[in-house]
Amino acid sequence: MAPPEITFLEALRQGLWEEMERDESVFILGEDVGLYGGAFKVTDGFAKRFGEARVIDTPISEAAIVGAAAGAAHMGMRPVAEMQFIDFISCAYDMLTNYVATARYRAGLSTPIVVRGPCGGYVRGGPFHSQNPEAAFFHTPGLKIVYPSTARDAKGLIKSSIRDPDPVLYLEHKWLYRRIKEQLPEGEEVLTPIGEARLAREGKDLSIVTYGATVWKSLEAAQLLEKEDQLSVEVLDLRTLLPLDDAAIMRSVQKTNKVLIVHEDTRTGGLAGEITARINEQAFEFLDGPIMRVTAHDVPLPYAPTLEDFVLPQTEDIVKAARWLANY
Amino acid sequence: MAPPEITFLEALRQGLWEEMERDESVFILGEDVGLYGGAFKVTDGFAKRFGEARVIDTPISEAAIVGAAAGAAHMGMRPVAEMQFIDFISCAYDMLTNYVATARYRAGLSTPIVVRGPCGGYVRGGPFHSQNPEAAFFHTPGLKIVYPSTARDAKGLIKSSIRDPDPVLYLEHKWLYRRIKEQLPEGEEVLTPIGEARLAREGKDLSIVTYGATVWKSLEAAQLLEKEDQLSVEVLDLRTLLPLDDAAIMRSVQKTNKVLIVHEDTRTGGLAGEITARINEQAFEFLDGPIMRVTAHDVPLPYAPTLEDFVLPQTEDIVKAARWLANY
Amino acid sequence: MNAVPATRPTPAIGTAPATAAGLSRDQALDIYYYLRLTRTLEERLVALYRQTKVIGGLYRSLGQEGESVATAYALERGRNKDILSPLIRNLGSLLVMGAKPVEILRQYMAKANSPTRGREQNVHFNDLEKGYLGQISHLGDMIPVMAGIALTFKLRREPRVGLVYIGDGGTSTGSFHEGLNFAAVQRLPMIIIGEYNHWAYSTPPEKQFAVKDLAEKAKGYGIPAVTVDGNDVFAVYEATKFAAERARRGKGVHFIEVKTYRRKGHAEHDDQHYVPAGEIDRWAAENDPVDRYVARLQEQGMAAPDDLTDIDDRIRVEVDQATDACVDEPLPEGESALPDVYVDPPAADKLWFRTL
Amino acid sequence: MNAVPATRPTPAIGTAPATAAGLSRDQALDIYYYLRLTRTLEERLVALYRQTKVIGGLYRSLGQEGESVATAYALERGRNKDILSPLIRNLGSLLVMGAKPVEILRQYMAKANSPTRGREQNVHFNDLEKGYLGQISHLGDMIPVMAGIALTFKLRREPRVGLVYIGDGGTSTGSFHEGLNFAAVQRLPMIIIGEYNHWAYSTPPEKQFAVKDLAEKAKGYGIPAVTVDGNDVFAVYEATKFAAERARRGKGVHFIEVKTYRRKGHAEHDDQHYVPAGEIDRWAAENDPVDRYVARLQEQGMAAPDDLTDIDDRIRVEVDQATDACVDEPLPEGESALPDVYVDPPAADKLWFRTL
Ligand SMILES: Cc1ncc(C[n+]2csc(CCOP(=O)(O)OP(=O)(O)O)c2C)c(N)n1
Ligand SMILES: Cc1ncc(C[n+]2csc(CCOP(=O)(O)OP(=O)(O)O)c2C)c(N)n1
Ligand SMILES: [Mg+2]
Ligand SMILES: [Mg+2]
Repeated sequence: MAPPEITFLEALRQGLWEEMERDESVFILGEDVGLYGGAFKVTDGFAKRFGEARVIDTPISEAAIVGAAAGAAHMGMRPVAEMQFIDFISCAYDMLTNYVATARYRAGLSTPIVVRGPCGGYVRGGPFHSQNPEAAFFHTPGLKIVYPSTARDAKGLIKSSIRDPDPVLYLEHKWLYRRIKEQLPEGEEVLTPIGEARLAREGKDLSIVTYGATVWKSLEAAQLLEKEDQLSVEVLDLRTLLPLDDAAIMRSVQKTNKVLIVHEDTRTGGLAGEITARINEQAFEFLDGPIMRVTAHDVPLPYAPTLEDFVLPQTEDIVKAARWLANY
Repeated sequence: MAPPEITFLEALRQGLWEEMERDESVFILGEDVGLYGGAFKVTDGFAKRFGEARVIDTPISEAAIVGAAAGAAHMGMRPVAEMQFIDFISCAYDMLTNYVATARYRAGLSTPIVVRGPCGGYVRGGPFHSQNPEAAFFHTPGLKIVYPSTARDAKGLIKSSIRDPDPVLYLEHKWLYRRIKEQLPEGEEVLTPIGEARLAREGKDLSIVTYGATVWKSLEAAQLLEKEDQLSVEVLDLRTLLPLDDAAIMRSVQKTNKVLIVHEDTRTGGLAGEITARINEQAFEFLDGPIMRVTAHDVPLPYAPTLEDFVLPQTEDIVKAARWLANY
Repeated sequence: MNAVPATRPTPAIGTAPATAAGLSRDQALDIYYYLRLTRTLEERLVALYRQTKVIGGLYRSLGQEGESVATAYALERGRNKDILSPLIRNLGSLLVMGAKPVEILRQYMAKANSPTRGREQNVHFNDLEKGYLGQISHLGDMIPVMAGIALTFKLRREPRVGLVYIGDGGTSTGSFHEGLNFAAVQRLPMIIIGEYNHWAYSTPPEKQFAVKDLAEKAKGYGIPAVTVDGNDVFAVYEATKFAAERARRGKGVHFIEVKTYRRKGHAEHDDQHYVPAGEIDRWAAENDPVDRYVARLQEQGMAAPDDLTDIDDRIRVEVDQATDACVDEPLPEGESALPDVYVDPPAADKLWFRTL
Repeated sequence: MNAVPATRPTPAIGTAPATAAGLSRDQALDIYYYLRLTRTLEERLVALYRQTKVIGGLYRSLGQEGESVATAYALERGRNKDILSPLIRNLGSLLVMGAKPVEILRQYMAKANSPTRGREQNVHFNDLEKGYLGQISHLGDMIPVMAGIALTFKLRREPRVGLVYIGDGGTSTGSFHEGLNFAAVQRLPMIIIGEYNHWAYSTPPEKQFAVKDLAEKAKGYGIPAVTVDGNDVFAVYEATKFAAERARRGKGVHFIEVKTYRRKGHAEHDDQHYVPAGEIDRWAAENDPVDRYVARLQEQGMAAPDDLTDIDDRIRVEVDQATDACVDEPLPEGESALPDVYVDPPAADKLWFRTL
């Protein structure tokens, strides 16, 4: 019998659970992660199984959560800190960028923490429950950032993040939590290597480089373009944002010669800029057209569905942009 | 008689002083800004002239400093908040990005604050007294960022920032404080418009797009390249980082067809990425070579002079990179 | 030792002071109006939520209406008087300050005509002239912001007061600490209402702090504090009145802890499985702020049953009319998302792919 | 009211308790050694600073050596025992925990051989086995980090204690609040030393907080606190010993305020023009922690003058040797800036223009 399909959220949950079982030094801390099981129920049942000492309900203190995780990690623990919504990580910005990320470099300290939390829009969360914080932390040597888009990678990356010797920011898109389902192999350990992009769809006319929720929108667009325009679109799911998998990006560019970068985050200062710069530096001669971006508009994310839909990139936007670029 | 030369720091001081004289609603708050006159003496003598009510020594509480400034600004005041070193703005990251920057957009609130402070390296300050925070805030619709490189603009931009109806992050490079001197016109009000780049040097073979301390290093490189290589290098000083002056950038690109972006900040996630993307989108056909970057290495800024010099971009690096690009 | 004196005694929960706090009969009925309006309006919101007309979450203040209304009512209201900053459970405060039910409904339904034009949710909106400043979601941030408002009152020598709410959970944030300390040092005309409602989402006070009363926290800031029965409208009103007058006289910050109980979940989706059995029912039966207020009014002969049913009826009509006025209103046009990020430039760029 | 009892009385500044805190003669001389070593080493650093051999700023602990040494000395030291996190003015604590003078000198001169290989300054370095964790510049951040260390002790049931310092200024930070509150709720084996040294750069306590004693802040966290004469080595030692034993027995966090005085400027460049005339001289003449300690030792017959001059001589030699050993050492190679941002990748990319 085939294994049942599980959701993105369940896959993440399994990954966390398995690591808690495997390694006593793994523990969880965050707001309402214990008895309540977390705002999105990612840690549902964990307190019961692993005890309150390993699933710690904290005060509303994001800087303390991240700082305490760091201190414990110095001592050999493997803390997983939950932000109730990733938007609140801004309150730990100093701790994460200045203390945690620099610790190995400046002082030889080992700080293997994972900070994770629900991010992203398309869910009518308004400006403070929809953020994509990757750009703010992308500029932080010493930190790794992963952002799975599939259930398999949700599981594989949480496990790899916990085992990584360095601090990892693990971003989980709440629009994917229950929308994405997948069969995962049974009896085999699912581990996704950090630093490797995933070719989500092969193509030869044009590359879409993306991550997170827009992987799915890009795949939808690619299908449509295949059907309606006979365009063969490649979709690269970055999965790890820091460090970027330059090799995978350049491979795709060298094959298709045209690149569309798609992300849900706002345009200015978003990751597409850096990716554009890297392609430009490393594969300029391969470009048959400008590298173009499909991103959110440069505004705080508004609340009303009509506004949110306007601000965020939609499948149709990707289709139109890709068509334009293919015709360039 | 010609007016005397004044330093970058003195120009900034004058600008602040004039605005305090002009407008009663302008006031200053920060750590040690009163009697002591600020860690770098930018507000030296202000408490004596304007009284302690308008030059407020605060506790060591960056979030409170920025938050209180915002509250006062809502009420019609024009607060200027000093960060003792700009590195400590990370402690107010949430307040500035979530509360302040979104206030007009989400709720129609007017929040004309200026947050200013000494930034930048080349001064052996180590990882926590040398930062360039622009990339972390560049991704924040609603905030403006200015970064003068001349004494004139130090004065002109602080005055314009204080008068701007929106929040402005004013970055002052401490390596320029006393190194840069200039005669400023007497009896004429110095105001630098926000949003306009400055052509620091005209050229036709290659454009260097830069800001802050590296404007001076780029000018040095340009001179050298003129003398040794007969290269005519244009240097564009962005001055305002958010919003970017796209028109000025594109004008230069269309003229020289080759672009080197230089910034002191680390490479990954630095502003050069966004600038590259914009040029690529808006002037792809004008490019006779890849847009290249000269930046700091992707590490926390180390303390030892040898290490700092290695990590940060130097004049010689710009020379070499420009030569390479000119020959492309 | 420099102990901070509690300026008022701590009443046990459920025992109300004997006076009617110097309120006139009209004022007392006015307060009743706001209590009932808060509750009725929230009930309407629940109905709209079930019809999926509310966008996103719905946050109730059931059982806490008393402290919201009483604290706001103790302020000076009108154009450019006192200012408060409500949290999601301070709908009552907002109504007292002059926000209209239709504005609340529009906010929750993200209508184009809502005060924030659909950009922000529920009580996250402002009218500084009327005297309210909406919160952002990040807890604690409004404390420094209100300190800045109170600082302005002080600098301008205006006899005005700023009032800001913080939950038992919110007191754990760094912003709370920084803002309150700054306000205390500056002796700003500011009142903090610490809402001890027994929960921060699912987290009980003993996991949030190691003191018994929130009022103890005030001692670290050198400001006076008082713990009052938050479901006793008169007691809360009196304590706030006292603090406001003190602040107006330049005596600085005052902390008021109100003991109350969050009878609904954190938001509508929360099934409250973490709440000990019977606790909610007990609070509902024995310690509902509206019931207690009504009993007091009647005891003191300040209202006949008819007065109250008249008000109830008026409110029902009002809420019906407000609902009818906006329920079918359109959501904002997508493109209206672009303007007003800055004064200049006036609108964000419309991205290229939308013009293809 | 749930007042937090001060577990020890507050001695007036300048009056030392009558006992010698159960210290043996050897221990008492050992403490003297660290006090004198701290001061001598700092004097050497001043000389090197004037020769522009120190890179960046120099921060003195003159007048505060007593509390640094005494608090550290009260901990259990050795491999994997207690851990502390020093601030820039806790050079003495670091030396007690086993950091070597030559390491300090190398750090200040940014030598290739320094513990951080020239990457970080002064006391910003660690040896977790010996028991010290260097701070970062951002004040307050070490409180949550130390809470995490103490949390690990608790989770593993190790009888170890974490100790962390915070300045009178540093207590205003949000991180201080969040970290201390978290530690208090978790009843972690942790000690906070609040250093009331009268200044935060140029800012006096009355502009920093509205309480008189830092110890009052502890009341908001539900933890015991004590104010001790920070220039009385025995008193500080005893208070820390008491707190450490209490923490080791699972009784949770303890706050110790040490009243002392920063006799030098914030850093060497600071001319202290903001200090009231005569204040520094008075503290130097009447309340120097080393002088007072020496007087006590002699009073109690625990040391003859010869014992002390022997130690002084030994220290002079030691500091000379340490200086000679490193003063001419090279700075790190530029390219050594690249490795160890991560374990994997092992080094940051060398940028393209450096390979041209
Ligand atoms: C800084 C921050 N962290 C986390 C959250 C998520 N959050 C929203 S409400 C809440 C609980 C708030 O509890 P409390 O302050 O007691 O207010 P109450 O809901 O009881 O009114 C949490 C954790 C937040 N809004 N802000
Ligand atoms: C978060 C933060 N803000 C500002 C500074 C700049 N700064 C460095 S030391 C200092 C004063 C510290 O005073 P205190 O905590 O009393 O320590 P002391 O110098 O007296 O030992 C300040 C403001 C900082 N290091 N960190
Ligand atoms: Mg609560
Ligand atoms: Mg101090």
